[in-house]
Amino acid sequence: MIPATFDGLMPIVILMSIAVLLFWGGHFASVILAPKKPSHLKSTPYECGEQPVGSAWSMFNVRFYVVGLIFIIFDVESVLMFPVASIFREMNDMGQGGYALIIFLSFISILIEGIAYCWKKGDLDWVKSYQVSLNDNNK
Amino acid sequence: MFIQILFGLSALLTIGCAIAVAVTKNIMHSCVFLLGSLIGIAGLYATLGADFVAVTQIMVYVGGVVILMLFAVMLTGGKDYVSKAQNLLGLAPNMGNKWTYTIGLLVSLVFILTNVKLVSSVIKANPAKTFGNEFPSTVNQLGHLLVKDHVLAFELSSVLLLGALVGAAIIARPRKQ
Amino acid sequence: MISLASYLVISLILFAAGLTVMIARKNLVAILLGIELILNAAALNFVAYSRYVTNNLDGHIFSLFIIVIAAAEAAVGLAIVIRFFQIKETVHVDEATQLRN
Amino acid sequence: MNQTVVSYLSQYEFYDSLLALFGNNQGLLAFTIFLIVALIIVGLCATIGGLGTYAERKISADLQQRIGPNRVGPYGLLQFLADGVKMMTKEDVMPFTADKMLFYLAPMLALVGVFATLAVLPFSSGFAMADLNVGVFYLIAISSLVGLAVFLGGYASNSKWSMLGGMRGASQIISYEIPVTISILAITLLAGGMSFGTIVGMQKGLPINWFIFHNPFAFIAFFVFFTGALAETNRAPFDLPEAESELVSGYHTEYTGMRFGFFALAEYIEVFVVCGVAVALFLGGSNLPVDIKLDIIPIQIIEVVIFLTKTLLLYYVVIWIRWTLPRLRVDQLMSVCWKYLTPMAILNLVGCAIWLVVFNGKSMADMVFGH
Repeated sequence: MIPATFDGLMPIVILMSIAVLLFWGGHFASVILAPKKPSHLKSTPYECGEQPVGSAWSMFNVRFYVVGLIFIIFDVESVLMFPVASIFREMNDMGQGGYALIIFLSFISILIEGIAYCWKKGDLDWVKSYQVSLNDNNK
Repeated sequence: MFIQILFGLSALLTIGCAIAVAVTKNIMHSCVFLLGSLIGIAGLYATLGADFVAVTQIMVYVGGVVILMLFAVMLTGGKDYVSKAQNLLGLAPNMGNKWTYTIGLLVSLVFILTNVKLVSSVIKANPAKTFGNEFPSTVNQLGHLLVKDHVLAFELSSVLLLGALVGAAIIARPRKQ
Repeated sequence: MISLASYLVISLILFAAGLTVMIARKNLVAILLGIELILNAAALNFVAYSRYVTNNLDGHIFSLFIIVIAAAEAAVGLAIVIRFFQIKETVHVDEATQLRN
Repeated sequence: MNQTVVSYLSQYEFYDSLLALFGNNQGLLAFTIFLIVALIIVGLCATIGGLGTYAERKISADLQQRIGPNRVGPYGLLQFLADGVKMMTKEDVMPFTADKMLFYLAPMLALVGVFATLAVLPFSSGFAMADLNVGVFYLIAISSLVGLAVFLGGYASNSKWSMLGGMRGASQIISYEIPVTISILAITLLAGGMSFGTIVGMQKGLPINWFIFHNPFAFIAFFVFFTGALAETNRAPFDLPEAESELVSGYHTEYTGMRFGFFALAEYIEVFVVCGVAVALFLGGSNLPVDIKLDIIPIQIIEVVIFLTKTLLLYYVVIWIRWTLPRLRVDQLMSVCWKYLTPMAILNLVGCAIWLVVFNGKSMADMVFGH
């Protein structure tokens, strides 16, 4: 009987390597099999037949960042909640359920405050409150 | 044996990508190399038996911070802000003249020697412990630590995150006319 | 067997790379990348020490909170960078010369 | 503890003779077994992913009263192989404005992220490749590589459609990760552990013991999870990142040939993985409806069949939804996530926590049938 080991990590590494090898294998196969007739027109970015104007790497609206921001905060909070959640039942069985519940709920209540704040300020709306103005920059 | 291979792979990924972050001129590529470095560090955590921290590393950095950084790069133009001043290997003029470089080299030599000394003393103080293949679950212990010993830090971190959310939202939010 | 020193050396290289990025790059986002590397070097050290020296999980808690704080720091820092870009139209660090506007 | 397929097999006698065959090298034997199982699972999932494209076309044809693919093989079953060969023989075109390194990297990241999730998928109580004790959490974490791949694919193409699709895709995937994570948190709370072994082991027996019927909050959590999972895999009605009518093909507009194929493969396998996770977390996983003490390999195979059947049924529902519902608008998408799903998910989490404390861990079934 093998004791519990680091072996659990081995399949992850193996699967990742398989993915990389599969990618390179498929790529290699397509290099061998596929025709290669490059032309300038073929390698222009697709814009429904028009000549592309400028680069696509242009500025984007800040609301994408705000969504990412709210996401990362919630992500981190859920990360912290995971170990507590996984011992919740154990603590409940030991008779400390009330204590665990108080800890857990006070943590979540602050999370709820965060989402309530963003909701009230309109960060969760995609369109309405976001009228970007350039004039504001000069204030 | 496997753990040494995992360690080698992760260390290579970590160091290679960290150096690549420093020498790449393209900021977008830097972000992607940072991603590689962070995944490598997650692998290193795994070799240390810190499974929960390793997965947290992947979850927060890969899923969150790197995407946020890529967004920020896009929002600040998405162009390569490459000038000679940013190029480390080009030895940009505004970073100093040959004297500053010489002094920097000497200082870093001293720094490295001190560190080597430090590390070697640490090794002598703690002769390489050999660990078996035991891999106890850290999750439950971490949970107990979080709700008992470190409960204040646990609760305060949520306040910190609330503060970060509110502050960053106020700063980043586009101003209304 | 992997020794503590190998982790410390990796951590040292990470820290050096982060410091180099912070000093040499002039892009504000790149400086934040450097900070992430440095924080990760510290967190790696905590976990390595908790495995090899103290043999308890307090180091894990430390690196957990380092990750949490790094995320919060990245969120706020990048928000500042974006706001700075809206005002100055650049993210070159030498342009940040004023505390207001 | 980390149960793996190797530690499961090691309780049988033939393991010892295998070990002797490998010169008592535990590591090498473990590696070989893992490699074989990994290849089987990858082959299985690639086939399911391939058949997924076929099923998608066939079911959509059924729903629209057409015939669908019927040329290659019996009933057109080999259509996906023909598609694969076609993709391999297509010319690889890269826009000259593209960011070459990231353009190569993006499909690989998607593939790595999806394949790495297969390691913890609980096909049966013994045949899960690795039952990590951070199982579900690992799965959420590593699958976020796909979101990154979507963004990088969109960025690297340097085409406007791709860029818009990539930005949308990334923000959609990260947004919907929140309700999904919080729903999973509720299940972690009820099961008392993150490993799939613990979670599936709690749901033994009749369907009434499944976590979806554990309490009313878990019942809602399932739908929150499923909706979020649909959005995370860019399935209709949340397929905005690749909305044909607005963004040509979204983030993979510029991808051709094999690289496009890998994106598609990753996407279809991800749908399978997500359905599998939904089955394992809420719908009883691979448990037999009757409690059999006997632990032999045929039982394990029956469990695998049960798991695959449930998963494929859910897969059918996903395809059915795609061809039934119209696509959302971006603002609707965001408000669905942040204003409906996330508050509901948090409510479910709080509800589950209170339920656990008040009823002392009993499920509804326990209370009705009085255990």
